[in-house]
Amino acid sequence: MSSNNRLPVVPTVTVLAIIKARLLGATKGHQLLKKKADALNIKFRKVLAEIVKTKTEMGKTMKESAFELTQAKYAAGEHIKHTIFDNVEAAQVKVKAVTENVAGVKLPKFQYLNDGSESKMEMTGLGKGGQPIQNCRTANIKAIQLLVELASLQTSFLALDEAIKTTNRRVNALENVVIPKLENTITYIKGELDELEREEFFRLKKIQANKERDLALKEAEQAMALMGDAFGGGGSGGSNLVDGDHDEDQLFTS
Amino acid sequence: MGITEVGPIAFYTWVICSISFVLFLYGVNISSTSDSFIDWGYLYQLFAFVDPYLLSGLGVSMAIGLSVLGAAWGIFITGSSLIGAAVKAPRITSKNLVSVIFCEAVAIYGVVVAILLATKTETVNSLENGDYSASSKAAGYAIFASGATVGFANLVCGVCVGVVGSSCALSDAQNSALFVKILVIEIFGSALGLFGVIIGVILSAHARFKDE
Amino acid sequence: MADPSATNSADGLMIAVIADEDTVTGFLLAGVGNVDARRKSNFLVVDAKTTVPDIEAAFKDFTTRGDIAIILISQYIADMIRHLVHNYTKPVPAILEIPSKDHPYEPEKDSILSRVTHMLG
Amino acid sequence: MYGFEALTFNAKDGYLEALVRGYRSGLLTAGDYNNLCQCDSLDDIKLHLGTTDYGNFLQNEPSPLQVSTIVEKCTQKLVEEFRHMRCQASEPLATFLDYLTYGYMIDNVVLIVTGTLHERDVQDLLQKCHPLGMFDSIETLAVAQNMRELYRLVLVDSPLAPYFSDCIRSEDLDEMNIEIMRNTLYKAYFEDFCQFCQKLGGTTAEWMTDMLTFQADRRTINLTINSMGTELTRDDRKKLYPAVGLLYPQGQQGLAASEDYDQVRAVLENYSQYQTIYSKMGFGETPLLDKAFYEEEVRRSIGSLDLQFHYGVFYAYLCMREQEIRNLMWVSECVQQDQKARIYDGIVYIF
Repeated sequence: MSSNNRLPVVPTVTVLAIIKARLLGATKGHQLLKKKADALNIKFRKVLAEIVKTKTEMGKTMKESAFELTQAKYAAGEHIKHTIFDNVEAAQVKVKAVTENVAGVKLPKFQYLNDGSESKMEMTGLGKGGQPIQNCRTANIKAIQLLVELASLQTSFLALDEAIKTTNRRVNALENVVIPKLENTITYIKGELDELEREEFFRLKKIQANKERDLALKEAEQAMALMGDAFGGGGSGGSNLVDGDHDEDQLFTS
Repeated sequence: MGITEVGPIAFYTWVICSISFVLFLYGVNISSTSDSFIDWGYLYQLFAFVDPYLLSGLGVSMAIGLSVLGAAWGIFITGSSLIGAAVKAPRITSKNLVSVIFCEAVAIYGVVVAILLATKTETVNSLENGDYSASSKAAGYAIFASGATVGFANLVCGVCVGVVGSSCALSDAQNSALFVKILVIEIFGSALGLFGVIIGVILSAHARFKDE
Repeated sequence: MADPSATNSADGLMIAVIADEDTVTGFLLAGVGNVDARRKSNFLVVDAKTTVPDIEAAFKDFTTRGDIAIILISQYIADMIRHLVHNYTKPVPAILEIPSKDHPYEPEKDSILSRVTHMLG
Repeated sequence: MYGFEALTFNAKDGYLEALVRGYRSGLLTAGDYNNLCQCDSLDDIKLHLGTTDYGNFLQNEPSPLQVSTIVEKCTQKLVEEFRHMRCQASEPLATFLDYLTYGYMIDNVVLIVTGTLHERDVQDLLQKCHPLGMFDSIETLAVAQNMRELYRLVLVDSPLAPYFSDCIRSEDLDEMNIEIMRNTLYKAYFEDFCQFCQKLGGTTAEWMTDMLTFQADRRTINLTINSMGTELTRDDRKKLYPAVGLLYPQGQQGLAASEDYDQVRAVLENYSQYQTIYSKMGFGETPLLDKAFYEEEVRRSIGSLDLQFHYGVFYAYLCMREQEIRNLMWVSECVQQDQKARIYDGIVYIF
């Protein structure tokens, strides 16, 4: 399993250092993203609460403005709507798109704009029902302002939603994939390095033992030779170094 | 309210009445001389030689003619309103036929009186000087006056019943409780014609063309 | 997320309306309406004679025009073209479902609000 | 001279007078309105209207009923009744009835003219026109490209031609604000109608003068109040006042100079007839006069029914029927928008 969830690296000390640095970066990033997600979430919650509030308010405002229209129609007659339709020329009410920055996320916001130009609508209903018509107009402008606000909120909501999703994906990716992977890699590298160390130790031990044995043998031979010289010349005892005992190869691995 | 607002008919009636009144006064003031504006002596001769039969005939025709005119006038005033009102309230037609019948009654008065008068009418021969006997002249005038009385009484009575009947139809269509109340008014209006008839009958009662 | 067309943003973007006659009348009275030289308007009156393809066409037109920032659409009309509204994800122009006077506002149906309530739990 | 009318009126107009009174009895009563106010949905209203004079006029409508459909159907009923009467009418009642439609005609012409300036589709425009204000050549109104041509080709044949020629110069036609044009035409129409009624004489003249005086004054007051704070100057405002009515000319001088409600009120206080109107105007606040005016109009209309043998009933009937349509619209809208609390605010009881 560990082989699956780790980076394919050669377990060396250098690599270990690199991975460790990456892990550090990932943790830091994770923390930061967590913070960003929190900030966005706070904003998001605020936007949500406001959307719910504004939406209910919108229901009320729209109802009011619809009723104002009823009053206008009551006073000025049903035909007034045709007059209104025919008086449409250029929009006076517009919106401006601006952006707001929340934790590095650009949120589009709309601003209500009224170019204030003298409108033909002002004269509508001059002879009959002018007042309710103007009331209706004011009510509808109010409704529009509210709707623009709501549109901003809604767009913010969508943008925030997207941003939060991305951020959360990143946080989760860091938390659940990258960091475990790095950690696994570190553990793996550490394990491998330990193994190597242990092998080396064992080998050193072995060499030492061999060396000690050889030394002992050599000493014994020397003692024998000394004794042979002393006891009969050493013609036969003059052992040849070359065809002496088999000298084992010394193995230096690694 | 200027004089033009009164309406042309009223205006002309007023003019004609005032002119004839002035002429009448003028005639009365200087009646003694023969070259007066109105020569009353000559006028007497003119009327004295009129055949009583002509007068009675005129009386009969006025009795029936004016009564029928009044009745017809009343019926069309009532009738047009009745028909219009009955479009939305068909229930009123049978009840409001009473108004039409009242108008019709006016014509019947006229017919009755006319028959009465016609049966009295006889031909008389004139005297030698072209004059007629006093009694036949009186009978002629009586029948003429009787006819005129009945005729004019029935004319206005018919119009009156017609106008009230029209209102009656309109009110009944709106509120059926009003019918009886307005009917009472209509009955009063209708009685007017009867007054004329009574007087007419009394007037002609003693008319005798020939001295017995 | 950027402005769809830089040229128009200076003097503002328009608000488009797809709604029943009375609602549109109200908004026109407020001065939302715009009819340009080519007789193209930024509102659509939906009555008994308006067909769903008409609404769809207008919706698509408004979403792609570039000089419109907000589209107000009556909720019952949004229901007619729900598939389009649901699949629409761009933030600008923003789609806003509004109540109409004879169709009381139903928050459950609103694409956005259903998500909102879902998130608030 | 009332008597002479009683003698001759019915010869031509008796049937129609009775007929219009019959139509009048079909108007909804306070009881009907009370029942309508209890309705919870438009279908309830439809059901209830079925029991009244309206009958089954909504029967064939598809179920999601619209307020505009109700209003349209009611208007259609009014138009049918009116047309029926117009067809039966002989002179001078026919002309009188025509005069009643000129107001709608002005609205229609103005509608088509604006529509033409904005290059709308003619058929669409014609559908929006009030059916009472139709005249034969109205469809050709749209062929004209500019106002001068419009006048020369079409309006000259319509009954409105004198109003146009008298008060609007052709060079004005192009740049004139459409609302000002509408009100100028209305002014000419009022004056002409008043003259016509005077000419008819009798009860008709008496009652109609009274009513038209009120209507003209209402228009004057409305113009004053509605033009406050707009670009309309005092002189322009004064030009739009009809030269008839109780307020003419003394009161109009005062109103032309008025800049707020208190001044209007001060002017009106000199006219005790309008006490009901100005007592509704609070000091310093925006009054809603329309209902007060409607109530007064209905009150005067009912007065016409007390007299017989005059044409005023036709005008009164039109006013009352219009008010009834407004009432129905109000009730339906209130029911539909669930504004039951305000339902009684808009109803003007006729009977």
